[in-house]
Amino acid sequence: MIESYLLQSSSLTKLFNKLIETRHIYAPVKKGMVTSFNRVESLEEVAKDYIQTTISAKSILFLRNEILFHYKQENGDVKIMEPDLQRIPELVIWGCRPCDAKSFKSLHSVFNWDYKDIIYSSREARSAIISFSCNQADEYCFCTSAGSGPGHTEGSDILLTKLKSGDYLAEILTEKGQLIRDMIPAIFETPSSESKEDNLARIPIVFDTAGLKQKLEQAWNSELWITQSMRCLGCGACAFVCPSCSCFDIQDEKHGKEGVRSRCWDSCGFSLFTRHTSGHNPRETQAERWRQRIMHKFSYLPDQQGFTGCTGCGRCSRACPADMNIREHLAALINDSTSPENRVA
Amino acid sequence: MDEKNIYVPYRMRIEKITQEAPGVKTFRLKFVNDEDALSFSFKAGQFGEYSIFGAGESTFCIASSPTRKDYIECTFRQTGKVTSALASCEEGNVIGFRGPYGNIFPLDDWKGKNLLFIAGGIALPPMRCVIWNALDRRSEFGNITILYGARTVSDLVYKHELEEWGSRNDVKLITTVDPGGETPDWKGEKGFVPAVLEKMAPASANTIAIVCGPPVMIKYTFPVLDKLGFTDDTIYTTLENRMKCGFGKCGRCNVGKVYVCKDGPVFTYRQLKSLPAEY
Amino acid sequence: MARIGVFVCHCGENISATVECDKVAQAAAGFPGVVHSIDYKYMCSDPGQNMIREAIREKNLTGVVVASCSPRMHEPTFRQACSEAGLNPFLCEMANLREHCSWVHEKGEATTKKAIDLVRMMVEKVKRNQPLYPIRVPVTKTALVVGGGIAGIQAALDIANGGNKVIMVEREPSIGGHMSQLSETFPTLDCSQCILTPRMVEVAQHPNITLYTYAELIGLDGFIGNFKAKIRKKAKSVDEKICTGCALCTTKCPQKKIPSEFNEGLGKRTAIYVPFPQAVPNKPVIDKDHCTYYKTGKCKICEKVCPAQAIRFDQPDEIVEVAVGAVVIATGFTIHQTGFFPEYGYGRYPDVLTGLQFERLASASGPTLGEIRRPSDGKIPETIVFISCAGSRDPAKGIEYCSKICCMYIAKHAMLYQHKVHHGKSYVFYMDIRAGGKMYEEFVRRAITEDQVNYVRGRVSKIYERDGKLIVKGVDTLMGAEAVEIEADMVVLATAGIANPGAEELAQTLHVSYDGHHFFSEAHPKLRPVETNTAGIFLAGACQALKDIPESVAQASGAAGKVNILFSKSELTREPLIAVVNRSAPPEYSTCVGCFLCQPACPYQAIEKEEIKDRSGKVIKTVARVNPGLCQGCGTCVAFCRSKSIDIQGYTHEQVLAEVMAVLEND
Amino acid sequence: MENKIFEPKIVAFVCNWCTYAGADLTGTSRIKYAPNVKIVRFPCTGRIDFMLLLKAFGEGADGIIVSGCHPNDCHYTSGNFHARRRWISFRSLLDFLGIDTGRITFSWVSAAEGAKWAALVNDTVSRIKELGPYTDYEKVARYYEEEVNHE
Amino acid sequence: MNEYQTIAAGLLSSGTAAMVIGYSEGSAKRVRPVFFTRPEEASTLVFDSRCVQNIAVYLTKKEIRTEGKIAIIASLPVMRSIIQLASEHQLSEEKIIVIGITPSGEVKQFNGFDALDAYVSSTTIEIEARYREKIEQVEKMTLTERWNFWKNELSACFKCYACRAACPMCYCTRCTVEMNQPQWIPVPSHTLGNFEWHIMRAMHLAGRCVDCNACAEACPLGIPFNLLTKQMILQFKKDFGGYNPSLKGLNILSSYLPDDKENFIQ
Repeated sequence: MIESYLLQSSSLTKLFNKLIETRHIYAPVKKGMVTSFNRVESLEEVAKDYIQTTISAKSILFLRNEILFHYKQENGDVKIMEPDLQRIPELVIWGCRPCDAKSFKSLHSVFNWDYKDIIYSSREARSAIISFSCNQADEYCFCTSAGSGPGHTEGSDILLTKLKSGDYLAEILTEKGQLIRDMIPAIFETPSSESKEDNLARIPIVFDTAGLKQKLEQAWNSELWITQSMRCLGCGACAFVCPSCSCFDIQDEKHGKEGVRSRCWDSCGFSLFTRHTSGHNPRETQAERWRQRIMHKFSYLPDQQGFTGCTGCGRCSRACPADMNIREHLAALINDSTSPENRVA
Repeated sequence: MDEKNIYVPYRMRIEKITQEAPGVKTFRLKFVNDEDALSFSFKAGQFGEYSIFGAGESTFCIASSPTRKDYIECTFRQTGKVTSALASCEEGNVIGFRGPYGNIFPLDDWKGKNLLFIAGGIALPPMRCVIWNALDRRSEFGNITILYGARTVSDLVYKHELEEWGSRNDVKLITTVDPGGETPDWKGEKGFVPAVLEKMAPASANTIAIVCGPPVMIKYTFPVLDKLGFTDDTIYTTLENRMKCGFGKCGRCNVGKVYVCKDGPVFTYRQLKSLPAEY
Repeated sequence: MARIGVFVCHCGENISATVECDKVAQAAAGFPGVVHSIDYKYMCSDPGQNMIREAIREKNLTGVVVASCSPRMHEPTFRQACSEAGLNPFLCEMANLREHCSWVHEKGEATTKKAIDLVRMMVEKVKRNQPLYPIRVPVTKTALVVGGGIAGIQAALDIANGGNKVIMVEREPSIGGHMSQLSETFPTLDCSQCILTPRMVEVAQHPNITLYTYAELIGLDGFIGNFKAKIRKKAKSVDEKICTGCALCTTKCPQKKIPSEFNEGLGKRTAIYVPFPQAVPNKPVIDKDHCTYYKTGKCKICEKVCPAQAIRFDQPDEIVEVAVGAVVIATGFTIHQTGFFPEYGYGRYPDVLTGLQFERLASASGPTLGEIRRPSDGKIPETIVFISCAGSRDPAKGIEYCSKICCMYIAKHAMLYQHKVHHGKSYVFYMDIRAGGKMYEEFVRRAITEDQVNYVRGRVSKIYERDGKLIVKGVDTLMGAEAVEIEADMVVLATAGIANPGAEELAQTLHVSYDGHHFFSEAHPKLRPVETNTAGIFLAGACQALKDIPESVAQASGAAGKVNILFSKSELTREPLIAVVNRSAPPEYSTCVGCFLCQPACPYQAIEKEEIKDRSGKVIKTVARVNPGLCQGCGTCVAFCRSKSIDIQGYTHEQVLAEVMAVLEND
Repeated sequence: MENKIFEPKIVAFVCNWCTYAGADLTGTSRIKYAPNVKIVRFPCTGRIDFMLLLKAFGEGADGIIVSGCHPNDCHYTSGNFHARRRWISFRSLLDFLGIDTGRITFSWVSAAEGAKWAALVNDTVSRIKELGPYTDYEKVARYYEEEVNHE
Repeated sequence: MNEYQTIAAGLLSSGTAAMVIGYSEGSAKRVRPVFFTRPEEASTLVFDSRCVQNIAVYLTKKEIRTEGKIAIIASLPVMRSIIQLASEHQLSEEKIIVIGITPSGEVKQFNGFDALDAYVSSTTIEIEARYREKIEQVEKMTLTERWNFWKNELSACFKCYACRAACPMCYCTRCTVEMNQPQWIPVPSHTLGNFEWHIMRAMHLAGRCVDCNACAEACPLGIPFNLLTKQMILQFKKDFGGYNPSLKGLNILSSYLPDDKENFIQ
């Protein structure tokens, strides 16, 4: 149901100003070397020149710390106060890259798989995603090898592609997108004939997605897990900047008789992630944890949900303090010949 | 409202606390809300998230039988933050419970078969649920044999129930303690569970073996069962990986592609063999 | 599961006058975990204590909070009461409602609220208390006495007479110390050796005392009740078992010009020698540094003359290790070597002497057989000057403290001189006369009035020689700072007493602390004057600070008393409020990573290294361990440990944090 | 609510041997002081973990007193010397972070200084009253209360 | 091959070392740590101003264990870290060969810790001018400005613990932040917990931090928490005469002087 329009460069402000009348807008803001999604009040605040934000757009829907409920102990009982999801404002994620937008698909399915997480879903339902295609990329980007691309539409409600003229090609992709168009229909003009593809960054395909899952499964006993992860420091930077990583911890905090139970980001790279209180740890070494990270994204999720948990944004590689490069390591694993035998039958 | 916040637990009142063994307690829990009690049901093998408001959640199985409708029971050993907080609770306190989660022991598939329960230490609770369930439906099954071992006599849990099972003539109960763990008046076996199992050599024909225990016990029990002629499909066990959510989202309990919280915790030996050793 | 009882005391009206005790008890009843809460007029009375005991039994309490006076007052009382009812005494805590609340605040809502907060705090604490049990440490009932002077001798005899074993280590060939060098003693002027030598002999003959002379302590490990001492017995080159002590060897030894240490260089001795005739043991040793045979490989005259054939030139040093339960340090003092007062001409003028040299001159066993004669020409001095504070109380050149004994021995010296040289004139230059002590002031007075000693208040600026006389230039401040010049035949300096050389090293060997002057530090300057900060190590005599004989003996007896108390039981029980490094299951074993930065922070050297080994004995991990015998429970290591692997019983992380949270809780 | 007089919440971390005993003496001497301060007893100032000070602010304390034996008087010889170094460094770190060290009173109060303890408490209370509630920290500590949805 | 490459290759081919840890070219003009056992790989070693990750961190990792010795390419901060770790009993002399590269580019091989200690002791930790200026700037702010500055910076922290992971001195197997009985520091990354975490980190590095800056380099969010440790280094210089990693001498916070100066204790 893609509808294409032309959006003049001057109309961008109009669109923004229209939206902010009724919605909270989160957009990339640059501070020093770091660009992150912050609540903005005007288009001027929004970063102009960024390949990718440091933290992904997931932080807006899947909060770093999400309060699941409050509680209060009284008269020998406990009163539980659930967050009022109706109070979540309507919001717009502005300036998302296609890879981030695509990752919402994976978050959506994890949070709705079997048990529906209404906290995530409520935020998702109240948000519209206005993405911008990429006209530049860096050497960490590998979306084209991860089933996404610089002009990929999946996950966005509206995708804007900047044309050479300075105007934008606006693709309305969903009902939410249409709703936004209808808020200010005048600026959505008939598109020119300029090709979208010509205005997109060229990102070479480094490996073949097809068969990736199977090849990784074959590499289960590979030496590469060890050699690649030797320099891994075991921090959570990769997972926390990742747009698809959704693992979390549940924690209580209490002051006196009142407290909250909240959900906060966690990372499979932490050595304590799977450690039992007995001291036993099913994934004792960093190599096993590194394998978990890769397998989860490229084997387990495809099995369960039908798509990978990686959109090739390259953030983890950029953020890694020890230069673990996922693109490079995946390519090596695919071409690995160190372990012919296949543990997972 | 069909959409509810899946993280919000039921409030449960501790009705009864039993000290099972040093550091091990059993709670009998009743729903604070009667409606919750009515809508709640579970099957043998399932688990839940028990929580202390202020300390957090901890995962263990439901140890009572689904045939006992008005309460659930759990048995835990005090090890970490939450279990310590639980251990300091008194009767009448309110705690949280989410569940039931996970798959089940396919009791219905076992109709007409002999059941051999093999448990070690604190791993009797997940089995107790099935045992009582089977005992409550006693006529549907053949011989029921329970082999239970612990390090010392005082580490044996459910002592009163062991007595009850031992006195029934439709159950064969063998208890054992590790060498050196016996008291002077100990009447049971002495020796590790696999060795005792090998000695008693139960028949494998038409028999389901359910094995729960510490990793070492499991490791040495499977080969014995194998030798006794049990096929991989007739051996069941449960896994206990660290969990937070209980419903396949938090991402830590998986063994390879299998989520213990959703695909487990009950696995056959055949399934287990196909998994990497991430448990 | 927590079942806490709260007992609020009115303390007559001491608490209830400003705190509404019933309200406190009511509020406490509502705290989670509190199953019993009452208030009563006097909790510490018999009925009050009974209420606690009954509640513990009836309600099966797991913890008790008594909200009354300061725990420094009645904690033992209430813990005892709990214990009698079968509750571990460490599961009882007190909320200080009296000293910290009712007595210091006006009556009012705020005061009652504070009382409630204090109770809540202790309830939260006691919930996290663990039963604790006194620590039992076995005690080796043997004491090590280091130093064989009068303090060491006294301590050894007292301990030995108390029925315990003693090992005495003395560096010199004979015990006796400085006291054996003295002529007479103040204020009685009785003969020093006459009172000392019988005690020396008693030491040697005592069945409970093992004496190692010519020996040094070189190592001490372990802790109270369980020390291991390493002693080096220097080779005496004489087989003590065979030697009869006939001393023939000492008369034949060709090396006869060695300055005698015993006589402070005023006499000579041989290379094989007995320090003095009454030495204990009275058997010679060979001084290897001066022996012709050791120096040149030839001589062996002593060997030839020894009728018992006891000479052993090849005798090695011997190291013995002994297990002891307590240590008494009695290593004494030394005198400040001269030279730092060049203007007094010590060393330049042979007739300028130290006080200790004068003692030898005045001693009947000394080089002059007790006659006061000038070392230079053997003449009897007609005029003699004594200078006090030669080095003491002089921060600029000497030491800042008062050597304490000089005022008295100078008076004694002057008296002895006057008694021996009736026509002689004696002068004493002094700053102050410090004669605090029984019969001391009277003694000094006697010197001035009866023996006509001339006391001049002032300092001596210079001593120089003129025409065979020592010219002493000084001032008399009582005469308006008038210059005084005395032509003296002999000058005696009351040289400052200082710590022994090597005291610092010994302190480090023993792990005891020492002050800036290298005197060993007592555990508390007032209340624990004979103990060191290291449990089981005690102090006697001048090694702690300069003191005279009666004080040394008193302290030695005090130390001996402490040792005998320690040895009165075969096990030592200690309060279990000590630090503990956590231990957990493999593969962690402990969260301690073994950085040992806690080690230097411990004032008691209680932190040890423990190697955790696998079954084959391979070291897997080295972690810290707190020695329960040494730990005094200050908790400095606890606050210092980054991984919070150390905790202190009674003030655990869980407990103190719970207290902080509880005290700030909003209602 | 607004016209209610601000009564600061102050926690005191004191050692058992000097300041706790000193505060006992204040009591036996019946010297009155403000009831805002509540004492948490430690064996020694050396035991006082810097984290406890942070936790106290985090739990809503408006002020803190830390007090122990005078230098050279420590029951354990050197615990207070170690504590002093820790405070010197910790205090400067807090100041650098913009945490108000004016809300923390450090002091030496001996077992004989009952009057000093009373004066110290009163000084601290009046100083904190002037400073007002520590809302800066409170806001950060009670971050979630903004979202509390009672009923 | 250049000098350090030759030394590294030599150590491996002679069997003196079983593994070399150093830096090689990484992705996007970055360098990355490398671990190799074959002499021919020595030619991939690089060393230049990009080598800011402190690779001494790997010496205490259980994943990096070899039977033989490990040779490590060490910048001055790495050398300091090795001495500091050794003084904290975390490294054994028999396992480590240091191929030191001094700030002036001189290659120095150290086979024992004593020589390394002597070299490290001959240098002093100096805070770079740009950081000193930044610190002064913060110090000049009013209390409220400082609080707001740090609140703003620290609230961004999402507690990935890259700072901790990158720090050689953070080798505890159980960090206090992971202690949950009691829970000293909240797990969620809210501002209060972030303050507590960063204060604790700075305090735990007090007197131990070698000022390598690896923590700040590792932070994906560019939070300037390194100013905390740097400020403490400056403060320690003022208050206690400073410190230098050393096998002798005591840690600043586990020692004291009876006459330590302060002016705030009443």
